[in-house]
Amino acid sequence: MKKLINDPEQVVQEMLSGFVAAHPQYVRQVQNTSVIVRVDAPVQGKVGLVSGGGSGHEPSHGGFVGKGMLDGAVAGEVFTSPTPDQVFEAIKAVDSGKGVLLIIKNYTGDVMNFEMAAELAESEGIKVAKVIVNDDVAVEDSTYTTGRRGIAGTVLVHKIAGAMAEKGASLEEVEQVANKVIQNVRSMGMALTPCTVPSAGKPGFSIGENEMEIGMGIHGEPGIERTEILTANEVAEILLSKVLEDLKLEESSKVAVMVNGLGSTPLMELYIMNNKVSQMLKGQNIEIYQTFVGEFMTSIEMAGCSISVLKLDDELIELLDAEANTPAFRK
Amino acid sequence: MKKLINDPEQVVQEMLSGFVAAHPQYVRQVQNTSVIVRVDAPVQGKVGLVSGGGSGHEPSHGGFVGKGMLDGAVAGEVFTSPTPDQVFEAIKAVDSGKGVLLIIKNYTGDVMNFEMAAELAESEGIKVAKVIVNDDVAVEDSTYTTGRRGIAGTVLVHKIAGAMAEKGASLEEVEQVANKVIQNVRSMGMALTPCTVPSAGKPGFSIGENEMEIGMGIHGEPGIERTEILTANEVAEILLSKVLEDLKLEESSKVAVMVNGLGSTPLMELYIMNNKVSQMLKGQNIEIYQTFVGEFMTSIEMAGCSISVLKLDDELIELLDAEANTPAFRK
Amino acid sequence: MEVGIVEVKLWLQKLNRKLQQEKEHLTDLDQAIGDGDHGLNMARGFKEVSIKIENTDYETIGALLKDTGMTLLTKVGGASGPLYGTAFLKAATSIGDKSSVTLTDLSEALEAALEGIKARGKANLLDKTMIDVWEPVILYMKENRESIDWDEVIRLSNEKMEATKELEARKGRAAYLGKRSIGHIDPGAASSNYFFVELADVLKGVIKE
Amino acid sequence: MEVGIVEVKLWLQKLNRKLQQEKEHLTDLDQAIGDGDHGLNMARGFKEVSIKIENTDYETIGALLKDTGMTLLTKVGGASGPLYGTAFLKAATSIGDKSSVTLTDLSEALEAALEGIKARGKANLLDKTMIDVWEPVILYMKENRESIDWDEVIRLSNEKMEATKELEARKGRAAYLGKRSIGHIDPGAASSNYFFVELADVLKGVIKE
Ligand SMILES: Nc1ncnc2c1ncn2[C@@H]1O[C@H](COP(=O)(O)OP(=O)(O)O)[C@@H](O)[C@H]1O
Ligand SMILES: Nc1ncnc2c1ncn2[C@@H]1O[C@H](COP(=O)(O)OP(=O)(O)O)[C@@H](O)[C@H]1O
Ligand SMILES: [Mg+2]
Ligand SMILES: [Mg+2]
Ligand SMILES: [Mg+2]
Ligand SMILES: [Mg+2]
Repeated sequence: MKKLINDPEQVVQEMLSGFVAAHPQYVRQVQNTSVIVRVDAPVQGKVGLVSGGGSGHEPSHGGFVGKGMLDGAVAGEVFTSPTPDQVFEAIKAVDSGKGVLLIIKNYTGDVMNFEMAAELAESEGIKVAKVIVNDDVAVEDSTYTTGRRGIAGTVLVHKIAGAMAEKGASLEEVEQVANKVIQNVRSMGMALTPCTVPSAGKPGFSIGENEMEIGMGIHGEPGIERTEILTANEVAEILLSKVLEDLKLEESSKVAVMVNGLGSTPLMELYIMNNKVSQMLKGQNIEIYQTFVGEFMTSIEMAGCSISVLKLDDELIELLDAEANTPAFRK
Repeated sequence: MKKLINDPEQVVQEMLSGFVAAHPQYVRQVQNTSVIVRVDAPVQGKVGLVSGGGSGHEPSHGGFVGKGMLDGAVAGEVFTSPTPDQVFEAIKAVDSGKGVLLIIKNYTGDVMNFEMAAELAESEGIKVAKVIVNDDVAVEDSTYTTGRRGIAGTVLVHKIAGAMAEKGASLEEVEQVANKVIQNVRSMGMALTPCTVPSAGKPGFSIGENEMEIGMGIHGEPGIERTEILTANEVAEILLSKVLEDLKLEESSKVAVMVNGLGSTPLMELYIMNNKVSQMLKGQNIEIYQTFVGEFMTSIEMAGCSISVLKLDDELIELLDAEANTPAFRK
Repeated sequence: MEVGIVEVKLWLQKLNRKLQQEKEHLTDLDQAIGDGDHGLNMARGFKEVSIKIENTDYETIGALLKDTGMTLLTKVGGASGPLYGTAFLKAATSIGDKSSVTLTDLSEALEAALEGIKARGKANLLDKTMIDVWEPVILYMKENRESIDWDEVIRLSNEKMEATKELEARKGRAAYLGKRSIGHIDPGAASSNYFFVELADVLKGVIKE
Repeated sequence: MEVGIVEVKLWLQKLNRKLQQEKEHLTDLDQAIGDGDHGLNMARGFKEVSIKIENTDYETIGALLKDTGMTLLTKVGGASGPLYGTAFLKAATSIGDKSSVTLTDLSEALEAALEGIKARGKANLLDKTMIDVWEPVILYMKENRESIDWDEVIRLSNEKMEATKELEARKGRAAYLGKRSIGHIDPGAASSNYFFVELADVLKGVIKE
């Protein structure tokens, strides 16, 4: 395991300290927690937004704390959802009395821990709503199972719900627009290499020298298919087709596109992917309103990427365009 | 070689197309060149700033084209400095009559190709000045040799000279402040793994499973020392000490800090590095005015990082704080 | 026979030791069909439990189990944290301020724990989760109350854990794998097996006395 | 004897073939003490030269060498692009609109090329660069003008290339290595060796005729 760390057990706390030291103009850490909040939290007259999950997805989620996006982010151990008490600390730190929206990715652990925190908060009289992001079309959506996973599309939920909250909207309105994003965003990822959880000390799975995994989850959960190495164009085609199939866009729909790197895929390759993605969308007469290329929701040092498409309407466009000022996302 | 590419010979052109497709609000590509310019270039009444170098350092340099930073960026083949005709195209595309500053990293190839372009431009009556960035303290500075390399500190030259140009300063003034940054910025890097130039198809060098290279250059040029794997704290201490030794700061100096990832080092680890860096600076009574953590000057998918420190004065602070709006850097 | 605070503590300490020993095994199971942290999660949580209960004198079993539950809830995270945490909290409430319990009390407490797990996780038998060990073992205990054969508990628990191998996961992270989850033991079923085996082991001793 | 456009073209085509063949070898040399692209750079540049000159009829050697220089300048990049580019451009100017040249003309053109390399790169003999091949070879040619022994050129060029192995680099990317550059042949010296060996090979044939 080749990592720039000190002690596998301390990576989350040291990361949070280094993060707050780097961005004191944006964020502070709630004492004795693994909670990052806006430096001016709780913001009066504003619904608070709390997201979070296991660490290892940086800049998610702390990187999106700031004006126009999140009020608080809770960091669990690497790839392990945070505990209810930590989420509860975040809720308390960001609630200005207008209520708090929890943005949860659809993993059993995340859902249960955030739900328990919501119960704790409600029992103390804090209004809490929650939305569950499940954008990953690599997994079948079914009511009999856990359903689809939440991946990079979550960042667009942060952005748009954050803009809505910043406008002074009510908890119900913020929840509603967050759900609208969730209904209109789809993603799918793939991986070329595995990643290593520091305290595990070895890769979470293995992929042959000439293989890639299509549909890979952001914790290294296996995907749909193990294939030989394909070209960037072929990969883009597989991922985007599956996303579009599920999204069912009409011609001349407007969309936002996110090409997200999983940790060790160079920007160069993400732009090569975007080259094909943008060509395909143009070919289908879909208008690309905005494109995001970079690392937003990573899997430690996994090589690979995901593609997300969000169908826009006028309301979503206005909120997407609104100011955001966070360590990892500025508009 | 596991890469999301189509054809090793086409990576630069496909990357540029994907880049322009992603950021049409910021940049355009000069037709039939590998030159990226501001969408509104040439900006009237403003000195033009051109930087560039081999590709593989993304987001450098195209990512920094936009308001408050560069007017143009020239992309060479991977790790190979661009040719004079391409640099000349960039100069022509950004010159508004007020002259053009070339920001060159101190590599023989870059210096010669940019110099030849400057000669071409001057012969056509365009005023050109050039500055040479040589912030890498891993290499000894000597007039008998090539001297120090230019690495991540270059991004701070872009930022500050860009802000100066945006204010309407003359070519001489922009050149002067760029040189001031160069005189006050020092960097040093290290690597855990090598990287693979796509058309070479194999790693540029090898590092044992239990080794790291201190002082690594951004093209995989060897550094000062091959050591066993050290902790993040030890690495931060080695890099920062060497940087500070060379920079000779007085107590209560103000500095900007950049912790730069080389391509596959997760943000988590960069923040763990920054944790130690900020502790050390605070311990020495040095005021951290601003910290940048992320990927600014990469080496394809190399694992590792560099640390840069820029000594600030009031002028540099004002320029550092000025607005910048580019695909990879916003303020 | 009655089970006292000493025995419950002994059980929890033995369970902790087992989980520390089997950390890598559980993580390997989770790497196959999950995200490879179940061993780390359980080991982290029970290490904290062990420290906590070692340094505290308890007057009631309820208080001991409540501390255990709260520690797991706040230190584990993931799916297993809320599930095991809830289980211990429900058991604590069921037992209340008794300082020793009958096997009937214990069996009822475990039933309450299972109800808690099911309410929290909304999974059912044969979804390939820890429930596939819990439910049959608790059914056996319920039906045999004062005449529980602890060796049978161990056998049953092991068998049910092994049986998760053939199931297709419908809940938890392994569900993303669909049919590809078949052929692997569920990691939560494996940790639950240690839970019951260590319990049986301690209670076998008590009964003999 | 005179050297015409056909021979110069033949030389450039042979040099191109050699560089394509040795692409990996040059890249390996550059990986040891540079950034591992010298073979790629030279192969890319001379492939373009080969295509360009194959499809163009030249009336003068000056025009042929100018096209070669411009192609290298605009297709190679790195350190070697401006250096080889400048070399061919200077040689082109030196020869001007002659359609065939004497060995004296040729030797003077190569001297001009070397001057161009030195002016552009500001390196000197023993800095461990291509100059360590160019300078001694051109000195030999200058001193022997009409009686050049082409086998001696080949021998000398090879010897001087090999000799760069023992030098510590002071210019170019290898200079960053300091003493660690010792023990490796300079990649630019190696490509320059092909330059002279292929030239000698062609001219040996011409002379025999
Ligand atoms: N809904 C559920 N109900 C009951 N048990 C569950 C449920 N979801 C997951 N589990 C159990 O949790 C185990 C995984 O725990 P762990 O790896 O610690 O959490 P995570 O899946 O969040 O990484 C699974 O093996 C399974 O037995
Ligand atoms: N200043 C210089 N003068 C003469 N030759 C030089 C100089 N700098 C570098 N070279 C030559 O260029 C070669 C490297 O070329 P190449 O690898 O193509 O460029 P780069 O170093 O930019 O990657 C070196 O081996 C050396 O022979
Ligand atoms: Mg987990
Ligand atoms: Mg090069
Ligand atoms: Mg798990
Ligand atoms: Mg080179």
